[in-house]
Amino acid sequence: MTAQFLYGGAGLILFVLGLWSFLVHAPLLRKLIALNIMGGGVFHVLIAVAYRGDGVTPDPVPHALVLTGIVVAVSATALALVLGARLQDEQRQG
Amino acid sequence: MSLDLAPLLPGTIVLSSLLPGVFIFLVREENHLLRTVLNLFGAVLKLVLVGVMIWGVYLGQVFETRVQIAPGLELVLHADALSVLFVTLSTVLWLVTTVYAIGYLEHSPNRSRFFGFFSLCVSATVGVALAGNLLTFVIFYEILTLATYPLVAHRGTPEATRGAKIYLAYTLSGGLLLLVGAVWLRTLTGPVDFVAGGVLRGMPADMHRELVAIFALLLAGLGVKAALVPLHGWLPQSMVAPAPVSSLLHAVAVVKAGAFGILRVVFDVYGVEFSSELGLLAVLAALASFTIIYGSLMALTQDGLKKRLAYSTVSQVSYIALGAALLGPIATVGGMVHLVHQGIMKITLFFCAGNYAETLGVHNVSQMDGVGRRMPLTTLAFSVGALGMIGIPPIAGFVSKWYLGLGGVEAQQYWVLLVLGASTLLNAGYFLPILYRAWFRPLPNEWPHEHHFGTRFETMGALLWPPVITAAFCLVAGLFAAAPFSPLEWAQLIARREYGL
Amino acid sequence: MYSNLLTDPLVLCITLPLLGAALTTALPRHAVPLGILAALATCSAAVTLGVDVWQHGALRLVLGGWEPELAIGLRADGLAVALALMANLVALGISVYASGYFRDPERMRAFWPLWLLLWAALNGLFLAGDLFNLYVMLELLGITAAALGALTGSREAVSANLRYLLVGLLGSISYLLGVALLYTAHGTLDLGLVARAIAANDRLFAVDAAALVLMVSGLALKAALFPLHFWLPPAHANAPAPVSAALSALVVKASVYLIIRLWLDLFAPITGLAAAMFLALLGAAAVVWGSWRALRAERLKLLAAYSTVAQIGYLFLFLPLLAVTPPGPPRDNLLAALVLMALTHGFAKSGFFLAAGLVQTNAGHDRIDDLGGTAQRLPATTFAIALAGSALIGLPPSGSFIGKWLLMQGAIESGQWWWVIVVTTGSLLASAYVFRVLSRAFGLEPTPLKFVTDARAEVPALLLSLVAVALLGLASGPLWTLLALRAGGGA
Amino acid sequence: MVRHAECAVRSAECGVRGGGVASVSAWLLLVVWVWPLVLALPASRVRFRRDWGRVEAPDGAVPALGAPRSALPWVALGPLPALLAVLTLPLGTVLPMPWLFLGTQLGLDATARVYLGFTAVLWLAAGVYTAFGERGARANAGRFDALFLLAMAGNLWLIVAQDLFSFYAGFAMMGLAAYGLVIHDGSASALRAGKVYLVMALLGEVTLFAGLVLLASETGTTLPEPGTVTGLSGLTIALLLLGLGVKAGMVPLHLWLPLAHPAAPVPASAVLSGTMIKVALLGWLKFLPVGALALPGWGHGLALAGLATMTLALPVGIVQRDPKVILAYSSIAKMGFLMLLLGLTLVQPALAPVGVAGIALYAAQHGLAKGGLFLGVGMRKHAGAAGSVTQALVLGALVFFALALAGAPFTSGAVTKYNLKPVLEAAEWTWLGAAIAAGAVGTALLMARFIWVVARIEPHPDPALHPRGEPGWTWPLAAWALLLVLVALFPFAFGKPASWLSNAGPIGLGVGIAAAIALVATLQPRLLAPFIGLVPPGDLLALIMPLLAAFRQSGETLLADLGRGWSRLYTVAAAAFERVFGTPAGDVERGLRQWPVAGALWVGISALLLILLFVERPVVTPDNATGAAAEPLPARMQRSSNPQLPRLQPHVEHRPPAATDDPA
Repeated sequence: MTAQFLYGGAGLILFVLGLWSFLVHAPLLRKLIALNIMGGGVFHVLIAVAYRGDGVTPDPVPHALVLTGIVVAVSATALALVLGARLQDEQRQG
Repeated sequence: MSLDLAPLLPGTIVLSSLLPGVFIFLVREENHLLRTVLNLFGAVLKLVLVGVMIWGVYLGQVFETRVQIAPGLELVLHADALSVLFVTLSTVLWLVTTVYAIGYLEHSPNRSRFFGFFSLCVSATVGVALAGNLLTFVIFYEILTLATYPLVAHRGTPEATRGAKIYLAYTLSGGLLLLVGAVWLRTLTGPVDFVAGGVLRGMPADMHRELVAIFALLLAGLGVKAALVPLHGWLPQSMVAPAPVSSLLHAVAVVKAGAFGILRVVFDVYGVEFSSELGLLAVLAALASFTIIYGSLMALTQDGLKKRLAYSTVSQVSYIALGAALLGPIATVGGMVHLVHQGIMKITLFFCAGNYAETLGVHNVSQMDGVGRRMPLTTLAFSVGALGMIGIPPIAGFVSKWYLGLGGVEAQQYWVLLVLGASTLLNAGYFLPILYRAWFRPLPNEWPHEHHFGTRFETMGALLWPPVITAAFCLVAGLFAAAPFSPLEWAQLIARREYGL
Repeated sequence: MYSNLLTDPLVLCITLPLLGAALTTALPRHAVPLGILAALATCSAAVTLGVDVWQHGALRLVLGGWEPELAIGLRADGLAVALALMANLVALGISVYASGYFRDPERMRAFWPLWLLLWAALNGLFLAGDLFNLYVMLELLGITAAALGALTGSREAVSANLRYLLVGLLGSISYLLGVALLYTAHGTLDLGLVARAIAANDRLFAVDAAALVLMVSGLALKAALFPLHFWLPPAHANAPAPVSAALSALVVKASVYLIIRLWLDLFAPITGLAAAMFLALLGAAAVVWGSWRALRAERLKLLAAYSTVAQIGYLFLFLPLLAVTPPGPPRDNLLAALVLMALTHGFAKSGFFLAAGLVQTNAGHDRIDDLGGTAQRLPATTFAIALAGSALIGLPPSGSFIGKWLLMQGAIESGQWWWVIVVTTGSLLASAYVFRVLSRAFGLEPTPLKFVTDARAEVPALLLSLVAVALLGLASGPLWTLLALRAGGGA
Repeated sequence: MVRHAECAVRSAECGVRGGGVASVSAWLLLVVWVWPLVLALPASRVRFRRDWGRVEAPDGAVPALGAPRSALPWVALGPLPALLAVLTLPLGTVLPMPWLFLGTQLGLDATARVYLGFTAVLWLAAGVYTAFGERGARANAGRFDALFLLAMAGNLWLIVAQDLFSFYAGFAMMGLAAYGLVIHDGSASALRAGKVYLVMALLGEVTLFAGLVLLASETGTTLPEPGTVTGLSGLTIALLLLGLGVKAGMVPLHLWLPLAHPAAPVPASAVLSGTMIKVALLGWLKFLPVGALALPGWGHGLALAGLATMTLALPVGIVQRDPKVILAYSSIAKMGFLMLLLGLTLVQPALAPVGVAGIALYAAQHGLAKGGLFLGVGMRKHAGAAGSVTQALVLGALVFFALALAGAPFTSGAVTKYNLKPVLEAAEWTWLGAAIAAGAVGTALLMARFIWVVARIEPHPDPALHPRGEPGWTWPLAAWALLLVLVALFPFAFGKPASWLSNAGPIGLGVGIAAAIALVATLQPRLLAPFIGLVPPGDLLALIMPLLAAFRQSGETLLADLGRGWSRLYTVAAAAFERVFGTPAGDVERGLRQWPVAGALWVGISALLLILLFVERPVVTPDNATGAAAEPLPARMQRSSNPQLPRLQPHVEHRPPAATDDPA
């Protein structure tokens, strides 16, 4: 039980730290990493929720959510990187 | 008129100008004939339909178009005696104005746009006239604002756009106040239709303060269009519009819609006796009287002919409000009948002003020396209109003035006579010098910008006959005021129904 | 069961655009006809769905045969159908417009898949029945929207849409955390079940409240509620016209829809007047500030973008009124007015943006002060702007007139008269900015004898504006019936 | 009040009800005033159809008015139906026309018949003079003729009117058209006279309007006659007296009269002085309860006003230079006398039969004589060369008219005054007889002064005015002779023989004094010279004008100041507007887009939202809910907040049966 709380609490802390970093640091890459850390925090929480006790099969739903969430996060990060790269190209040219 | 068609008639009357208007937008600019045909078709059709409706209403038949736009919100077009008065006025004058406008805008650009909005404008006016509840009234009132804006801005000059902006700023703000008032009233009463004698009499006393505030909102909203001082600022500014638009603003549609709204609110929403109990009439009367005097004083100082006429409108339209503000059927008759009389007189004056401008390039009073010799028929019409405005019998204006005065006395408000007297003198003060110049001063060597139309008359026929016809209306409305179906008789019919006599 | 699922309009609304997106990706040369085909198909599916719901009442569908606690659920009640219908009609208009808009084949090929994906996400969002599904759709929507917005490739567009993307991600993550908390507390994601659980468990108030705040503030970021609207004007103003239309009219609206759903459906037991009042205050600030900025905007599309900020603000004004109005006709009126204003804004703003795009393509710029001649040359477009503008102001007979009427009525009835001042101020400012544009059409520029006519571009703009002005204003009665269809049971 | 109200909204039913049966001949009463109206169109000689584009006279534009000569003497034809009506229509003819105007009733009673008679004759004479006497001499003849006919129509209309609307309409029409006659010359003095006339006439009309409104309200009828107007309030009577007093030249409302009558062309002066000012009396006879009610206060007031009018007008008139000004003052004095008589009649209703008839006849004879005198001045100036037989005859006739006006024995003046003796004798004022005698002496002196002045006029006929052997002055002289004959026959038609010799004393005295003064004037012209022109025409006006000018000046200054203040205010406002909207908007949201700022706002909003949720954790209390419903608001919906939270009931429903029916 405490492990579950620890895990979930760590997730929340990750979320807050990521948020802080996202807001404070200007470079795009740092922002993206921060966003991913926030996402990781949320996933931690979900994984913690899935825990139903030792030996009991964990709740599959949060797992599914986390998997989907990772996919979404990856694609979003990719798009952000593309846009950032284009912006940087233009800045170099201009 | 079979009963089945009765519910359709009011709606059809609105559509009879709306649909041609929509088609006119699509007419190619150079297709003069098609546009004219559409214009006149709409105008004549509407006239015929209104004729049918007059007869029906006179016989006590009910014409009502009811469309639910949302639960509890109904679009009601209802023909009662008061609405018929206004509908007839705008329909008849619209026909005349259309003819005039066709002549006036002979060679100007953007005619399809102009006539499209022109038709929309009249449709909205008729909608205002036929509105059977406040919601419907507000809707058409706002559409009227929108449809008129392009007409005021039509010339496209910086002054025109400026005038149009000022017009819009005033009327839209007023419209919002009206809207708030209407909504507020609805929260107190629920959906109610206009009913002769008013609907608010039974409201409990603890709500009277709210009702007074609502009245203030409604009056402020309507007062903008009715050009009650200090809400009149837009009217002299929108003088930049072409003459037919000025006629529309001053006689057919806009100003009238405001005044008509005041009549509706006082008589058919609050009820005149209830308004009096709430002390609203005294305020309205004071406002109207002040406007009458102020407008005339301002008119005295104007050299621009149309500006002078505009301030004259400010003054004269408040006669209508004054009639509504005096408790008693006689003053009511005076106010109602002035709705028509002011319309026909002022439209005559504006037509004439347009003729002077188009034919001779005369825009200012100081340039009008001798115009009576150069343009006798126009000036004759102008003289009839001006003398009518002063209140010289037997022209229509006197009839209004008589009933207002008599109504004031019957309501024990003797000061009304003072106001009327002062207004008469001031009207004479700004109209008679014009007539003097026109008829008694010698011709100038050259007109500012003379234009020959190659006709046997002083100007183009489409410009000449409309003012002559409306001037004849002024005379006929006065001379045969006591005859059946005269505006006066109709106003008396309304007053009888309002007061249940 | 499968054939049933495949032909179910509820499913088709989402699968058809997805299919279209796949096809246009696979056959980029035929992107336009395929895209139009997909658009038509999707739209007809949405209309079929609408008819279905109208006839049979609210629908619900569970995919994959799972228990409701677990499954991916779709549901269509009156509110969802109303918004989905609007979104699909607007999207169809945008599709027709877009088919002629992109001259660059590269952009055109990129546009269609992304656009159809966005469409699918939109429909998914309106029709999703569970919280996680909503999250996925929300993310998909945010990503495709940002990608579409950056389609012009200009610096401003890319940087603005990158910001938009980041904002969207932040909002989604916040939302997801809220979902996680809810699942922690109640062990289900189904909207209906969660709602019941929240109503039943007073003990879990703290978690619920935290989840509500995370979800709503995340969505508020995406919905550009003042002062979180900072990203919207540059992003919407720099996107290609059809995309701007979709972003302003639909994408933002989707987030608002979700907020309304959560606030009124899910969290109704724990939301109080104070919180609603707070959101409404932000909305009021949005109305005034957005309108003011629109008035001061120098470019037509920037004006439209700020106008969106203001229009979104109106929707939040309803929350405190709904909070104090007991169920019954007055509440139905308020709800209908809320939806009506959202719908009207959807139609009007898309019409406005499409027309503005046409102006921009013809004039080569969209600086308002220099548009005189263009307005003369494009009478139909100017007319569309005028119609859309009067709907934005809330002039009769537009739908927003009825909406504002009912809003003010509700405000006065519930004693919160101050919203009336906000509404009137907003309307006045709106008329000022709309007529600032329209007055350009009456300048002295010579009227050309030949007008530019481009039916493919003009007709959608005109029709969308016309719907906003005439149809929604004069025949909004069915909306009440539709919104009443949440208790099910059919007609 | 209710009855009046109903009447006013049902005028067709209870306004004018046929007082008598209208015969076909009664329609003549309509023709009486419509005919001159109709004639005004051809008389104006306006050509509406012309080719404005091409035909331009070499010396500039050809005026549309008064260019060609008219084929017929339209102005002279105007009064013919009126004459016919006087001669043929029986007394008491009534023509009710409830559909016309606000309910018209035309009729012919005794007073109206007398008025119609002398008015028509005088208009005829003046019309003939206009049509023939100065043909071609006048520029803008068409305009003059049209206005002349309009004024004529108004005058005749108000005489045959029995309802107050028609009276007022005729009154206004006459008054306004007369303005055009007064300023016809276009000279500076005429314009000034016209301005004074117009302002005062309008003031009078407005006052009369107010009086008539009150009258209609207080009596409930629009057909006033002495029997029905007994319930008038003091205000109404005062307004009626003042309103018509302007027209009657009641001191001090007479200011316009000595200016306007001389300024107008001769025929216009004749009708102005001869008929138009008399309508005031007609109005009073219609609107005041003469004979029905004793009004001692008002009667004495009116009588005193009349006396004051006489007292002022006679001496001021004597010192004038212009014969027409002298005649104008004589008219004022005579109106004063008539006011005195009317006032006395008002005091004693029993005298009404004698008084009313006497006043009407006196008005008639004065109108004819005064018209003759005015026309005579014109004849004296233009008809024939100096020393010709015509001029001698003219001078002789003028002396006769002057004697008649002064009331010498065997003249109409003496006879009509004799008829009114009972009224004067019944007065309470013992000194009245002496005052009347003094007035008679004064009148004689005034007439003597007139003859003195007119005899010295140098006739200057302009042969160029009568080319191509036109009738010239034959017709005008003939018309004038008709007047002369009528005045001469008057005493024998309307007077008892006993009256023929009356009034000899004062006249004799007056003639004697006049002769003495004439002697002095001939021998020692300088002795009397300072008196001539001592008082300018319009007397009191000279005192009032500076006041008005000062008032106007200060008003203009005030307005200018206001205007300046306003424009300054406007400039400031415009500058502020320009400051805001003239500068580019800029991008004020740049700061907002900084991530730390935006993030902080977001976090802050979230936190606040959370706090608010916790602060107001809803508690359902039935008290509140019922409290709201119990608020007594009968007609409105419940409006206070209800904390019982509403919700959209989440509803879970599986696919409707239709889906499952479908075989998979």
